[in-house]
Amino acid sequence: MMAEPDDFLRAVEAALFVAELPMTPMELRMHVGEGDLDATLAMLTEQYAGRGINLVERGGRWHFQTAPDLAHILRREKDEPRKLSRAAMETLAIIAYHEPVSRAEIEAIRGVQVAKGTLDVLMESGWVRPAGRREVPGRPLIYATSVDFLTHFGLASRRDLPGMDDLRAAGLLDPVDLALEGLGGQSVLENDEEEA
Amino acid sequence: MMAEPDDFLRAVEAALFVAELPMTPMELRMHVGEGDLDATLAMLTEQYAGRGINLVERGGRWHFQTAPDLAHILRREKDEPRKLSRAAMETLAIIAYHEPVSRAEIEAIRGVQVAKGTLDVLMESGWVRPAGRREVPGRPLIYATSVDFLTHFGLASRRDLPGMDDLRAAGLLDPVDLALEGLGGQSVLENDEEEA
Amino acid sequence: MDEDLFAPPAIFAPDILTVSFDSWEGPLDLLLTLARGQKVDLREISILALTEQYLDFIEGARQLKLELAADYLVMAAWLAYLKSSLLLPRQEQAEPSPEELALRLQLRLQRLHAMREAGARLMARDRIGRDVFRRRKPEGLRLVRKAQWQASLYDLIQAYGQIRARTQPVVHTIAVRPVMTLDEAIQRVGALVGVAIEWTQLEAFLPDDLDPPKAKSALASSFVAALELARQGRLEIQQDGIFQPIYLRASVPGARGDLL
Repeated sequence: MMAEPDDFLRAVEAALFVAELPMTPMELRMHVGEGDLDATLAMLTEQYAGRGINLVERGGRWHFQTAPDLAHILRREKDEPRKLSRAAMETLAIIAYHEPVSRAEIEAIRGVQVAKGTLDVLMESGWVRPAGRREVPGRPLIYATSVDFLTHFGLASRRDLPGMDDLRAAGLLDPVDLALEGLGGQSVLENDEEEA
Repeated sequence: MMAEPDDFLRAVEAALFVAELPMTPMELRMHVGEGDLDATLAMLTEQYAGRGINLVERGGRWHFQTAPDLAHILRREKDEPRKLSRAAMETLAIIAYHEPVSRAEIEAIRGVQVAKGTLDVLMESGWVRPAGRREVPGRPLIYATSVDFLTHFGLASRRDLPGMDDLRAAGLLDPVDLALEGLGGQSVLENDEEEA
Repeated sequence: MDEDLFAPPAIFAPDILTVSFDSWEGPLDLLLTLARGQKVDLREISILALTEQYLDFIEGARQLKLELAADYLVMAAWLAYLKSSLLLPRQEQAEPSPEELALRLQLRLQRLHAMREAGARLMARDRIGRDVFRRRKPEGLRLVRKAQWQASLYDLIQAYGQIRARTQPVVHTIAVRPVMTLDEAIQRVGALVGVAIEWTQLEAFLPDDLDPPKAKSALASSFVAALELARQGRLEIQQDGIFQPIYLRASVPGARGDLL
């Protein structure tokens, strides 16, 4: 490794190594004291890049984890995370890409009711959390993803959600009504006529 | 860190990182497969020397651990203001008014047993100190207050503690029958005389 | 494994309708599966063709007497209406236009499809515990809280007061109440009435400067003493009416009874 890591870097490295949970810079600072934490975290990230262990940031919290390509040698049978149902996966994706979102809004996209257990499973996993109420009649609960969601799926932030920019640019995250306005009532019959 | 760690080294590094217990080379090999394990362990040891995390061998088993000089950051002390429990407060009061007293004597005055933890807390607070043993059968430890006690409570000496008359005037003896005044005042007085 | 999750069920062609409708999560899901069967971008999808496919599919299911949930039939009815509207000459179309309804359906299918793909991509990421691992037994950072005990002098003396209040044996002392005994009163009234020739009010026989409680007791005792002395013939009592002042005087020998 590089010569002579300074004591502050060594302290940050050790603290992250023993930490039970990913740590915010503020939590880290409670243990390691004064120093240029941002620069140190950046330096550690760089030093560990390409190694068997990597330092990563997820939702503002930092942790060491093994490199993804080594999964096959490290995975144990009991490690397999619980498989989500298709409904749960879709619901999770809708919450993540649209958050905060109400149950009715999820149902509008999926075309079916959200089964009782689906949101429960997602909340129990710690990936989804209630995020207040929407100030519309009925004040429905709205849901959002958690920091644990980002950590679990390896996302530094919601901006890193796969395809987020493309989906937004294509208007696919807008409600149908809004998209319809944008299209100005353009006909789809053209397609059918062409085909006929 | 050093450029381009090879995949075998990365695998050993990651396997040791996630391991629940220190690993023998044989256990390691079950995960990482073929390769020059001895040389790799030696290289990792060298790469991590001087960092916040070190690779160490103990009795033929390998594991990562934080550098010994960083132990202090893993266990950080934080002062936390706490209120004394009622039992501790009462015990402290009895020691202050009657010192030196044995635990049995405190119990006789309180009319309730004194848990061992209560005296421990008072000693930890620095307000109470052991003051030798009483020369009676069993030679019980006796307790007295400390200089810290006087400092903390803003007393020049124990004589500044309000006497029974003061307590009564302040309503602190309610709802005791007035007939008690003689008894209470007397016992405090005896003590004060002893001390003098 | 995750990649296959959103592939259409292999049995969507109407001629091999051995399908259970449990395979779909409602009509929109079925429509999306059929739409993807068109193998074109969803933006290019022919809603008319899709409608035909769906209606054929439902018809096939009904011929096989498969149990169909109501919402599949509602969708079928709606699509049948949409189809006929789309085929009508344009001027006869109602509001909202069938084109708009078709476009809405297309947009919904696009959105559902986008979220389905997003979900699959999310699941395929390097996930903790499956693809990347944290330490299984981290030692943990400990924050040892050192108690900074707090207590005020008031707390201390209050505690002591409470102990004394709680633990001292309770002794009941009956206070000596300030009274004038009957014997005292007889002596006093007897002595004083000897010099009283004229009628004198009972209160005059009481000592001065008594506390109110003792004064009451003295009055009562003196009255009873007066009765006793009258019985002995040593004094006379006179009262003009109920609650009127009571007068005493030494008895005049021989005159006894004249005044009563």
